[in-house]
Amino acid sequence: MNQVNRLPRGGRVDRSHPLNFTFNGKQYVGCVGDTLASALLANGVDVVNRSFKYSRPRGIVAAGAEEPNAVVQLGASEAAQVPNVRATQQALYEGLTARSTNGWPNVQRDLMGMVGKLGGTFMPPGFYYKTFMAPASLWMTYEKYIRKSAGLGRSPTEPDPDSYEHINQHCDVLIIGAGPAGLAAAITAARSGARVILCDEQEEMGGSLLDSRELIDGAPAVQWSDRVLDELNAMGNVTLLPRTTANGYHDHNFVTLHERRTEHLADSAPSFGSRRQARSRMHRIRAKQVVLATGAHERPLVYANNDVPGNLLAGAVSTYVRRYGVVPGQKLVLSATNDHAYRAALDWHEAGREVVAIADARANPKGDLVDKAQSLGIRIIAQSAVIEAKGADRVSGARVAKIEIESFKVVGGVEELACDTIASSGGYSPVIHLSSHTGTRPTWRDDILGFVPGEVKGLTPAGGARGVYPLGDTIRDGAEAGAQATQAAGIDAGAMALPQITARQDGQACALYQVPHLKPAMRAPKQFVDLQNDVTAAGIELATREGFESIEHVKRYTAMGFGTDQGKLGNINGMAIAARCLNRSIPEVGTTVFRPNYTPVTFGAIVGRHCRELFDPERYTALHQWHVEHGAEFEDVGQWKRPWYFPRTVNGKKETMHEAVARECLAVRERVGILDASTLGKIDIQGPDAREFLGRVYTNKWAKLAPGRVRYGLMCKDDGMLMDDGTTSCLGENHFLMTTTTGGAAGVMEWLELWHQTEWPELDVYFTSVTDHWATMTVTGPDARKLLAEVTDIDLDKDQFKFMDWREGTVAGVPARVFRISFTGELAYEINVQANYAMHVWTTLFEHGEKYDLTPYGTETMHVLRAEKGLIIVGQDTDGSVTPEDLGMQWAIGYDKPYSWIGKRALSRPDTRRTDRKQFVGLKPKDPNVVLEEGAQIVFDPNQSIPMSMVGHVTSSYYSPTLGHGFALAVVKGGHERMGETVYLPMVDGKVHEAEIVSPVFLDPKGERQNV
Amino acid sequence: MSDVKEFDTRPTGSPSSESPLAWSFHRRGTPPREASAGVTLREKAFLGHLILRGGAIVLDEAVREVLGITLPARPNTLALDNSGERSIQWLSPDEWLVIVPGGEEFALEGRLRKALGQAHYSIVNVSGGQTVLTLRGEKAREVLMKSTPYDVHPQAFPVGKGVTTVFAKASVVLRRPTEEGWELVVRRSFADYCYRWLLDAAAEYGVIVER
Amino acid sequence: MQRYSGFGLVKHALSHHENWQRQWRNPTPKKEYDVIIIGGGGHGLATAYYLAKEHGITNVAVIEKGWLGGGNTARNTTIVRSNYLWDEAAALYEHSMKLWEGLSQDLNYNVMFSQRGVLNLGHTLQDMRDIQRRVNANRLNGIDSEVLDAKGVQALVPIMDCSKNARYPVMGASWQPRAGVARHDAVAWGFARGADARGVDILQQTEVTGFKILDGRVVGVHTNRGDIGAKTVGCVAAGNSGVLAKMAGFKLPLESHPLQALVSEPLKPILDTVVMSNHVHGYISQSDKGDLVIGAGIDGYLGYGQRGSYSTVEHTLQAIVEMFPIFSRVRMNRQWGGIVDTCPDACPILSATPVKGLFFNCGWGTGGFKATPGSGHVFAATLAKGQVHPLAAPFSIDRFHTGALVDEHGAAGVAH
Amino acid sequence: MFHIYCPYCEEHREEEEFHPKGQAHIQRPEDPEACSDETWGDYLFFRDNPRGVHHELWVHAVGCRKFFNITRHTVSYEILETYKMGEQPSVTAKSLSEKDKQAGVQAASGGWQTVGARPESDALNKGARV
Repeated sequence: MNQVNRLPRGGRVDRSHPLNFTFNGKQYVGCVGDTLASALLANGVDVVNRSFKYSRPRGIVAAGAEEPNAVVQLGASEAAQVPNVRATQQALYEGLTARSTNGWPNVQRDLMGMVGKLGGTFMPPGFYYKTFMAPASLWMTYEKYIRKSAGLGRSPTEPDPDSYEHINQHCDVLIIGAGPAGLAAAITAARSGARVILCDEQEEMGGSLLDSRELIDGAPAVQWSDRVLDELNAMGNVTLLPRTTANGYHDHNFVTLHERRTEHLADSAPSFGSRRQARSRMHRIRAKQVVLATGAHERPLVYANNDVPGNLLAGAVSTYVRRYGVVPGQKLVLSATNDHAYRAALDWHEAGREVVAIADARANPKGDLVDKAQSLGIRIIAQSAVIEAKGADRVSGARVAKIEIESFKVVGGVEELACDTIASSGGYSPVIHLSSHTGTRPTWRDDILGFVPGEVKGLTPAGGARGVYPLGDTIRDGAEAGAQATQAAGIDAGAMALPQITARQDGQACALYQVPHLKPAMRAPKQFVDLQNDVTAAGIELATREGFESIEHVKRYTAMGFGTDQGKLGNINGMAIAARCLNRSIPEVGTTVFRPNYTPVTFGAIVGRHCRELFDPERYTALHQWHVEHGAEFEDVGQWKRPWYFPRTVNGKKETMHEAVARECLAVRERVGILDASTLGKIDIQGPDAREFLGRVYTNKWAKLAPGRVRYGLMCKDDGMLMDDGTTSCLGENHFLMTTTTGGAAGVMEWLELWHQTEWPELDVYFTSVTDHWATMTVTGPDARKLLAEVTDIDLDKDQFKFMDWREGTVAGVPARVFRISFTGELAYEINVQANYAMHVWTTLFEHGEKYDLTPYGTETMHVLRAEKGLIIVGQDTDGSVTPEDLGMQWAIGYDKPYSWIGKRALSRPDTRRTDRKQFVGLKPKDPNVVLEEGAQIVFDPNQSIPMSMVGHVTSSYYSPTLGHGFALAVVKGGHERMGETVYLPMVDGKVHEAEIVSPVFLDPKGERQNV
Repeated sequence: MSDVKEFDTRPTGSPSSESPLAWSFHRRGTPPREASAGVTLREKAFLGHLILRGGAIVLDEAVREVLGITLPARPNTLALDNSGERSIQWLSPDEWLVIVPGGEEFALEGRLRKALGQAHYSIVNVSGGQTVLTLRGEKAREVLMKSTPYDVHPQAFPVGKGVTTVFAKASVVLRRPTEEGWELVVRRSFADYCYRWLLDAAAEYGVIVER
Repeated sequence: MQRYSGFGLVKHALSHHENWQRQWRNPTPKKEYDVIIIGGGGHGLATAYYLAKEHGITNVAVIEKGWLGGGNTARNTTIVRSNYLWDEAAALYEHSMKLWEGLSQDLNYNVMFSQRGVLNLGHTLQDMRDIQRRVNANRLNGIDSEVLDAKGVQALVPIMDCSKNARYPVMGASWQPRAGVARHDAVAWGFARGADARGVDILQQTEVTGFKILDGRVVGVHTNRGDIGAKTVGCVAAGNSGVLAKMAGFKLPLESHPLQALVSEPLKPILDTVVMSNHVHGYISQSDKGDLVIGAGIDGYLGYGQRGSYSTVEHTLQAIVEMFPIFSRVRMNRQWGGIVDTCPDACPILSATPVKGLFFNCGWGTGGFKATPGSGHVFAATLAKGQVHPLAAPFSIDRFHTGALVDEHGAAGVAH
Repeated sequence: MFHIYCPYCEEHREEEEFHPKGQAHIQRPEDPEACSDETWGDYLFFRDNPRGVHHELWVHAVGCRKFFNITRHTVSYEILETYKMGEQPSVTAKSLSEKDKQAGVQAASGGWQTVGARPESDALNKGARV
């Protein structure tokens, strides 16, 4: 085993199960229980990446979600690529393949690094706002090169082989974080019988207990956590979710948890036969109460060259040694402001490696851990700090000096200590990201030198997340929070018997963020605040000097906190530096605002199952199978799949749409065609006031429509604009069947309910959607009656069953309502049967229809046929700015109805009274072979210069095989008074079409064909 | 209420009929049968579905008289007759869904109308417009959790409950008539989508589709 | 004003960047100004800049309750385009587009206006009709705009799924090559620096608490830093316009809604153009830093909380992955929300009000960022002359009483 | 993501089941033909838009399909009450605390109702121009 930094024993890794992995093309071995980061450190890999702006070599700094540098490209195959994976959070698995995201030609020998070295000095924050402006024409060229250096990892270029899913969960208490506070909260809540969910972002639950030096009930702390977890695991009311990050805290205690179900196993989710697993799962949690037990992140100190590989967080050092059995170096210098950080030196020492010195910023450090270090003979240099790291690809030394925090000065001589590792700790920041997602501002506390969560309804912070750090206090705080949350969820909770913990005596920490250097920040070697975005202390100082005084401005000007780590390490340090520069306190400079996500989440996980063929429902009619089997091309209308046209294959050649539509049109005009019209919305309306209600929602009159009759109606909004149209049939004196447009069905149904429930509750009427119950087929054409007569018992005599009548009877032995209405201008029967029998009726019609050459047609032909008759399609010929009067449909407006129906009043506003409104007309192109472009704009004067004065546009345009020429429907300013005038349509190819304004009814203006 | 046109949409003969899932079965078939599937799915096709609208007090009397079931007046509840074949489900304060064995619905509508007389109400036959899917098995609840934001935990969703809620991007009536099984009342045009969704969501547990 | 240039950058590097000057002052409010502009976002600062530059009115205060450019200017998806349907809107946005094209040089501040083109996709036959209608109108209005078919779209964006397998296959698109994106913060900062240099006082952390109105005429404002007088007051407060109108005693036809956006982690360049789809509802571009910048929809409820519903984010990413299946494994870094003031006709209000001397510029909905220079330019002229600029005339509040809406919703179609 | 109590279903449901429908308590002018263009325009388009306490109309679209009212804080998004059609809110401008008033919390004053004339949220989305 070539793991130079792996200890022979200790930690929670399994050395008997080695795992092979590849990093930057080189093979390495780690073991089960490793993260990619711990395995890289075990193998002595120092440089894991190059920085974004200056291309400086970077190593691993942290051991968790706060890691800014070790961001890698994961995946062995192209489709399995994942960009920007944090090595500290990626479990090692056999065959794992990763690369650095930056570095050319490679991360060790990086040519861009030269740019950083030479150009770095010309690239202060905001430099691009100050240059690349001349000449203006070159900006896009400059930008091309700027973009070349963009980004960390790369997107895969092949579709994702994996699937993802959501799962909705409800619970009484959600506990976020399974460290000491979270475990105590969970066990307290769980024992009460509450529905509990406990989640933790790490591979293993236990949090800080996993690398703790302390004893609980006289045994190593981790044994306590194992015990608690065993108990929780056995309880039916508890859901444990390891590898699950709470990413977003939304209103009313809605929390999203991202569970990485397979990312620790392989590049792609394994499947067992046909049983596929989702790669990850998004838990959408509605919790009555939330306990926030997310702990705290350690802050590094900001000193010169603090980005050279070998600079680590003190706590990370402890984690690597104690949890992973890895010592990431030989000789350590620790720079600290607090006692807790001393653990790093003690752990290092106990691992058998040399602790060169501890530079403690406090004048007089004391406490149990300090004593312990002293007793081990570790050199402690008080009132001092590491002011600069030496080394290029790895730390080679630390410059330590006596400093004065108040005056922000180096006050003593500089001692250079040879070492390969510098650990630093500037204190701890509670992890309050989630609590601020809902907009609650955190509060600064001077005593703990950190922000704690503001008050959020339904959320109880506990332990480190609210600045409670000593282990015993943390467990007590967690237990109390658990009990409090359980009570608040309405369940009685007992108190938990607290374990025995010997309280450790810690000295008071001191407030140090940026470490002073011999030179002022602007001239000192770079002191990094945000490692991922290469933001330095000098950069922040410059921003404040240029007038960026709020922390929001500083962040935006320097890009601090905008990386994939969202400033978990750097933000507080940055604020402290800005505060010092502006001579203000930290809370005066601003507060930190966090947004979801806590850590980045795969798009796929957020999308879940709602992709590919489940992206959006496909709605089918009862006849869909027939359409598919008869070669239909489909059109998307809302969510419906409607047959668009039915191309035939003649002599091995498939018809074009144009050919198919011409054939279908002529079939209807000359013989008989059939359309599946099932998608039209249908609403059953019953009640003594049904008629009155119709009179109020439609523009036209309904008072006298007799049972057995059908009428066409227009529906407006109260602004007078057309919103829907359709026919409504009187089934009985108090019983109507309304039809709506396909896309308008749900909207109209809600519209009727809205008015009934909010404005006219006194009207006795009920609405029920029957869209899906009835299948509708339109048989239309001169032979329609003959065909239908063969299969129905209804008397089709033209005087008995007139145009705009409906009758009931059977069709093909199936009870049917038949409506004699026409959207084609031909004799037409709309047959409604219960959808379960639709296929039988349809195929029976075809059996009988063969002799009439019964032709199925789709929406395209329907559009041509109705347009020849000047019949509108709402949404195509209208657009929400068209009134019934604009359409010339005054015949369908009941001006003298007693009730001021919806839309009426609006028709008398100044703008709706204008006579030059755009009005609905027909257009006949002067050249009969021209089919105008739908959407073509219309002008009166083709010779004007641009911008032209446009007077309308083409709404529908087709070639009519019946008329033998192209024709169009359009809206034209004052069009109703301009019949016979010529208008012009200037097209993109420079052609200007001429057309004559005509009536929109091109065929059979007297309606004789449909009345036969 | 009078002056309403009653109409039996079920033929007296026996022409072929197709349930809302016919196309799905035709296109995709059913998954291969597995020994130990976590979920079993079945369509209860061709039942009689009626939507009743009106005041609870008015309807209750008629429903009890005609069906022998007390109208569930409490929100989100479901009442069944002793055989379990006939049910009434609360949909809204003035709306209920009655499901009966196929073929009973028209006669039932007539009897209800007779019992209701001149009161203001509406009865609408929607039998062709929806279908019932049943979901059983130890993983049925997890499949539902993947599909609906409604809380399907037994504490929150006891037997006898039924709700209209979101199912993926469709809406369904989700109900729990018995301890073991769940029912989804699905609109015809969305049935294929719901079927595909269920198969996909249940894939990791293994799924049996009973025909 | 310290001039910025590449040469200057080198010079400053030699002095360790210690001699850069403030980009704007932090002045104490005067008792009286000629013009007060309420709202220190992009539009307000642009108004102040053009007042000073074009009209010589420099005794101007911009009053901002937070930090300049901290509202929607800092929260949008930075898309700039002018391919609007209706003549009135197109004229206004094209006016803005022309100003964008020289803005970095005019301000001596690189706002990184990147004309990488915008695609508006069509997925249905009606989408394509609407696209043709809009493109034809654009063309005759002198706006660069063309219709592409699915092949043309695929050629521009090879990584998009333009196949028939999509749930709503791409049928084509409109394409405006001059459209693009800009660096949003820089726009506010550039205008602020330019205005400040010409004498405008930018008063940050100053909140207007009321209006001083005498005989129906505005004479000043109350603020948390004392009363400030002015005979002309322009309100450019986006989502907070309704709040201010209420203080002045009238209502506006506005609703303030949450509008969300999100970004991925930074990626190596993969998407060169801006892609927008109204039908599957998502839009996306890639920033110069490498983030995929993605716009989500408006939430239907009122919200001043700068956040919206998670389901909106879900739907947006579904749309993005539907269009770009290869982004499934890319990760979302951050989401946030702005407050957009929406008008019933999806067009802005640039108008006089019932109070003399008090003008409102608001209601930009989701279209505000792209209009920034044009809106400021036109509003500055309005405030300078005391009467509404011709390009702004169609956008008066009166239209909601006469019915003369400029209905940009209309272009979307409502039914089939 | 709101958790909304439906006063008809008598339980909390997820936001996905509901649609917001604009400001509540607005009545259509009683005699539209007699009212001025200004009054009609106010009714169609002008809204309170308060930063603070708002009364709004929602529909339980995927549920009981009933319309009902919510009193909600438009900054904190806290739902203060829900009540049926025809009922009056208990949390109003009058019931605001002094502290709230000083903090500039506004309350909807009622006025014209928006029955439908206001573009619905999806229309807003459709036309979203960014």
